[in-house]
Amino acid sequence: METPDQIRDRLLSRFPGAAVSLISNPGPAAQHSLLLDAADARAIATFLRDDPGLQLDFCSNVTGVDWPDREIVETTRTSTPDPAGGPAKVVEQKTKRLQPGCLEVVYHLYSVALLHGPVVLRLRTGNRSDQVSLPSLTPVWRACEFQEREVFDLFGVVFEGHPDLRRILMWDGFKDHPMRKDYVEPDDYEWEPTPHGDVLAKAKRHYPTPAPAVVKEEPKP
Amino acid sequence: MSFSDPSPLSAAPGASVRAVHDEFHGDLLEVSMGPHHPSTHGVFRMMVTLDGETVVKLKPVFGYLHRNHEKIGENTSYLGSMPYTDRLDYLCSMTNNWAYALAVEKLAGQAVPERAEYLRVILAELTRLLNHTCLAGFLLQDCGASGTPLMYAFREREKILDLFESLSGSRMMCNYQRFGGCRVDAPAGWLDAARALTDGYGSFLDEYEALLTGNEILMARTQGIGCLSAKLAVSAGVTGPLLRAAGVAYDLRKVDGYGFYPRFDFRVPLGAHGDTYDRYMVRVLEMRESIRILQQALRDIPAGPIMDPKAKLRGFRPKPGEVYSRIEGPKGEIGFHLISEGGPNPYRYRVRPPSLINLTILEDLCLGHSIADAVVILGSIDIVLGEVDR
Amino acid sequence: MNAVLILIALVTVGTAIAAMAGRNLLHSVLLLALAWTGVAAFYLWAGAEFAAFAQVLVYVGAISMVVLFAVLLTRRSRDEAAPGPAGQSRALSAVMAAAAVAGVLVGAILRSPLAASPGPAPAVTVRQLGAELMGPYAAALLAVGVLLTVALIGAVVLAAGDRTGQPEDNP
Amino acid sequence: MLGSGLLQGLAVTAKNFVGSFHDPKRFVTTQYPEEKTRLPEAYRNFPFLVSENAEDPMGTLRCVACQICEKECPPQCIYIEKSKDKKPDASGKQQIYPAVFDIDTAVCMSCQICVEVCPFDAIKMDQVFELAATDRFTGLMLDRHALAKPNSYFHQLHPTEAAEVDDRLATERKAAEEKARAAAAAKAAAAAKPPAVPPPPPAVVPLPPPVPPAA
Amino acid sequence: MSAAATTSESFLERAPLLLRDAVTGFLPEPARWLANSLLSIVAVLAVFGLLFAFLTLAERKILGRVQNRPGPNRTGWFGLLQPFADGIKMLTKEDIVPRAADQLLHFLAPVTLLALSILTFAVIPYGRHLVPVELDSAVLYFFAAGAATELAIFMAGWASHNKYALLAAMRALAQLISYELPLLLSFVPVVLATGTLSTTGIVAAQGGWKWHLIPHWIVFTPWGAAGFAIFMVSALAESNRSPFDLPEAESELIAGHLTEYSGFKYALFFMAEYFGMCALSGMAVTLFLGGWQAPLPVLEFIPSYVWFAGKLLTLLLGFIWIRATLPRLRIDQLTRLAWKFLVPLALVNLGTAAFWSLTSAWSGPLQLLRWAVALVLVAGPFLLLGRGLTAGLGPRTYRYA
Repeated sequence: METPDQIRDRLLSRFPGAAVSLISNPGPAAQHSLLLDAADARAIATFLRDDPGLQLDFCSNVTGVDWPDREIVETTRTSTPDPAGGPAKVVEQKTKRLQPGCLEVVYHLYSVALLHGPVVLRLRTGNRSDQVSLPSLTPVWRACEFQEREVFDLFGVVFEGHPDLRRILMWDGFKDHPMRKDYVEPDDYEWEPTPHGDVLAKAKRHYPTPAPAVVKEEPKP
Repeated sequence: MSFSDPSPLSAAPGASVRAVHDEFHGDLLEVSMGPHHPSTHGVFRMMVTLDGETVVKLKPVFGYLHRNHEKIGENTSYLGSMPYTDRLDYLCSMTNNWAYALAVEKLAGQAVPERAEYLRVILAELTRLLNHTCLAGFLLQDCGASGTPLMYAFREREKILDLFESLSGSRMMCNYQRFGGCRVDAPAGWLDAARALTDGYGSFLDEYEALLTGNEILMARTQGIGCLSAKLAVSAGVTGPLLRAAGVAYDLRKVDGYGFYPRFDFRVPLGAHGDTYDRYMVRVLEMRESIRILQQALRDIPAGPIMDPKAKLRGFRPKPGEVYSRIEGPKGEIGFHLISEGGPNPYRYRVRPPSLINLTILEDLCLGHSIADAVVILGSIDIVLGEVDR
Repeated sequence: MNAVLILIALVTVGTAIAAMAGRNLLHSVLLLALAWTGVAAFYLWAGAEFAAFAQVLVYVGAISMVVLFAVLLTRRSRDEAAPGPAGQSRALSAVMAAAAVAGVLVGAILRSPLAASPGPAPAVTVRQLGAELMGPYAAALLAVGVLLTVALIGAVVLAAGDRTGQPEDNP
Repeated sequence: MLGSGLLQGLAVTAKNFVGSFHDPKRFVTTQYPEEKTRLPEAYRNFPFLVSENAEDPMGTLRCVACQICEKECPPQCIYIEKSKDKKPDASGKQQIYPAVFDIDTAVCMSCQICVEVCPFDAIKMDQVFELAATDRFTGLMLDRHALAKPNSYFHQLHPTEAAEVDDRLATERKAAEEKARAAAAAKAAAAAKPPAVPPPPPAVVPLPPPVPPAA
Repeated sequence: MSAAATTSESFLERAPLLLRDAVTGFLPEPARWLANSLLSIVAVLAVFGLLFAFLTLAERKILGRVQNRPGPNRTGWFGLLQPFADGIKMLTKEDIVPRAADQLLHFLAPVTLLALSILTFAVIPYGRHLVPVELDSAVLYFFAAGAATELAIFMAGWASHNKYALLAAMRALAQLISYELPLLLSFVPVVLATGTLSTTGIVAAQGGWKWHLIPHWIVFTPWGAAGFAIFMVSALAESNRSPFDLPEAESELIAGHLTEYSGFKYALFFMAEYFGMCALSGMAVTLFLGGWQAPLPVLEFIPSYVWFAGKLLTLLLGFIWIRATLPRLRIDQLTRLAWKFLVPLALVNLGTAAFWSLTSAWSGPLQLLRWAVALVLVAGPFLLLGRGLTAGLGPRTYRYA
């Protein structure tokens, strides 16, 4: 099978205007992925499916990843040589930078015809609040139907062109997207017999006075 | 839900839904099958629209058993997610364990000792036997046999569960695999017991097939029902016995060759029609192949350690990276997608549930068939709600 | 004996009237079945065992099922009441049909020797009945048979004609 | 021929019907409350705390309230409060002990991870399975008195594992004693040193501050 | 219970009559007739009520043993008190009527069903002297009463105001219409051969033995065997038993027409199903298996009603055995089986029976020819139609990757 950068090069030559970049995976698995931009995603996906050299006809896995806004602290060291000829003076300068978050959808593609894979595709939304639309790849691989619904349900990515984009695991009236990192679970505490940690905090909030009867340590005869 | 928008993807016959009211035919009947229906295998629900008894529209409804497994996985340590994988497909906890352990091992670049690999193959094939046996029983139960095939299936299943119990301490929630090996070694006599079970399983299958495979009623109920084309199967991401019943030779044990599967001699049975009968028979034949693998594995299993000595139980923090790893579970391709940021918990923990994705084609298979067939088709897809809803 | 007859007659006529007057179509059908049973009871009272049981078997056992099927398959909504009074032409044809049936019945009654003494009913065995049907009345039996066959084929053609154009069941 | 498959099936059921009267392989039912199947040694259900001495279970718990199990427990069913003081353990060493050690068996999924992560072999898996209680909250919440079981009980349940654990503990203790003896000898050699402080509790993770009881 | 006992019969044979006379003998004539009739009703209800109770137990035990488990064994010795425990449970359960249900029909359905199935017991000859009602056209009466039972099932399904129940009602109707015909056609040859519609007459016609060995039961003729098979298959369907239990198909329609029934009404349905099964088996015994006749002359010392009971129980065992084994048919396959297989077979069988009775004078080598022709007439259509029915179905071979 072609390596991901070969595929990227081929894609760039086939789709001149498209932005395809390689995202390398530092782990031992070394499953590098291709980041596509939303505009060309479906055309590229169709190409990958139908290209005789790749024939990625099987979309195994579709999933979302939430990357919240992240404050990145960069430390830059500037060393100014001491004119007196002593050791260089090192000045550490910390700059804070806000890396904007996004929602990412990852597709793992394999080829049943040629028995190779995986080719990993990534799509990223503009941000996590209002630009959350991505093209649906369900018309290319039917396997995405339920999985994209799940990503929509749990992450809040809106797939344009999906035939039946409804919530799948949560109920229809549910508001939030539980798999987002900043999801706050609803305050629906029921008293549990092991109040400690978070549960204890909730227990105190819900049962201010008197607190629920915790099993007291009674020395047994 | 309106009736005028059938899923544009459904290419099955009968996909066009006529108007609800029709002067000559009377009403379409909308039946909500589930979540408390006896044959939806748990809390699955199908919104079925019937024309007489013919299914003209079928929408699966999920989520009654949803507990956000993936969120739990992201808030639990790598090790702590292992017992939760038991509860995905609670018939196949051993393969779930293996799939997860394999993913983490790939993420952290760990090796597994030889004996542990053999044990994993043995346990995975026993799980396959267990799952397919149960499926055959449930399928026949859905066909209306009054419990007899199911009880026979469960009788044999108990024997496998006994093996699991004496090895891992629990019948269904095994929690047995660890990153870099297995938790405990097989106790004395366990391998002999497994050999005895394997050798006796063939005769059970013979009897089971005598009971049902040649049965005219079963054939009438399953042959030609719910045909799945190879093209749709691949496109819809259908995996496992369903895919092979549709005639696609795609078995991850052969394709990926994970574990020690390349060392074993076994064949992959393929169906020609993709109907319910093929799905049933492919599983029966797979069981016979599993017996062959088990016999080889139990013959060849070496002595030695079962745990990578470098493996860490506490304070396990893989380096940043990402992995998608999959194995051939009894129900299809079960995969885990993990992203590590270097912390004790995975940053992203995703399960690729074969049961859920195999349900994509449920409507296509059921359209145009009667409601009785829909139940049997659902049974032949083989779902476990713990995995569908997660 | 007459008390029994009056009772049977009351039940039969009463259920028939109720079946006609009822607004619930399903109840009407079931009442109709009861009326047929009443007729059978009358046959039984008259000593015609065979006719009575055949009446139940055919009417209660089969015809009522067919009527139920028709009712269930053609109604639009299960809670909808029976159709209201129809137009003029429909009423006219109904009256004409009723008049024709009544004419035949009255003619038959008038011609039968009702005045004869109500002596003991002749003991008719099944064998005799069969012989009669296959002998003097064979032509009538055949005619009825042909009529029913034609009706059956007509029904099949009607039902099958609707099927054309629809996809056949998947093999 | 039509019906041959049906007859074959009928023959199988007849065989099973007859077989259920004489063949124990076919008739596998156990009449549960009267008969019980023998549990395999590996069988696990709910954890218990190992104490060295059956007479004084609270005084001889192996647990030192290090709270690793509480942290690692996937469903978070363990609740530990460290003691403020120290008490001598079975070997007479001064140790912190769990003032509160609760396990909510309604939440516990018997996954055995607490056992695996415990560095002191203080928590082991029990084999109880008849824990039905009429009250969900109190009946299934086991405190340390209910959880403490003597080491002999552990031997009874898991003889192989218990023997291993005892061996390991004995060697560790011996090694510690030898080390202590060597240290004492060294101390004697350097007699001018001040008296040794008691060794710190062998906690391996930084301990979180104790949580006050909810009541 | 009419026929006078001859003195040559054993005491046991006459025991029921003697018992009856002991109870009602002192009464004057019209009252005695009434008392005798009431006594028959009570006797039939008591015997079949108990049979129902223990049949449910037997079914569960046998089903259990077939499935390699003991079945109910906790209530009483070997679980013998289980039916009574079940009965008490059923009686004390709440009777739930859905608010949207048709209250009247919902109540009437189980009552009608049970009444109709009890009516069918009236004409079965249970022994030499044990016929509750002698009717000239008893067989017709039997099927007339039986035919109306599905009407009650329909009432139950429709009145429940439940979609599953409604589907079950439709299925019940289709099933009845389909299987009424083969059921009726399968016994016509018996009537043809015996020349009577009276059950006692039919049993009497099957008396005697050929060479003191082979009884003259109708099932021992080629057409009789075929008719018996058709009758039993249709009887399975008529009594809604597996593999034809479509109206209450658990895996599809929850419990079909019984979905909205609970408590005692449910028990009534249950009872009616078993009564129907017993009645149809009893009729099968009467029509084809020689009724109360003993199979061998030397066995005649055993009272006739014991023989009847033995044959009845054997057939019921067959019902249970089939239930333990077979999966369910689909509704279209069910009707296809009736119209394309059983009805033609029954019609051909009528011809075979006619041939058989026309050639009754044949003897010697002609007798062999008679058997050969009849067997061909029975087996030929069976094989041909069976092939048509299973066209396209069959075991398959599989390839390996």
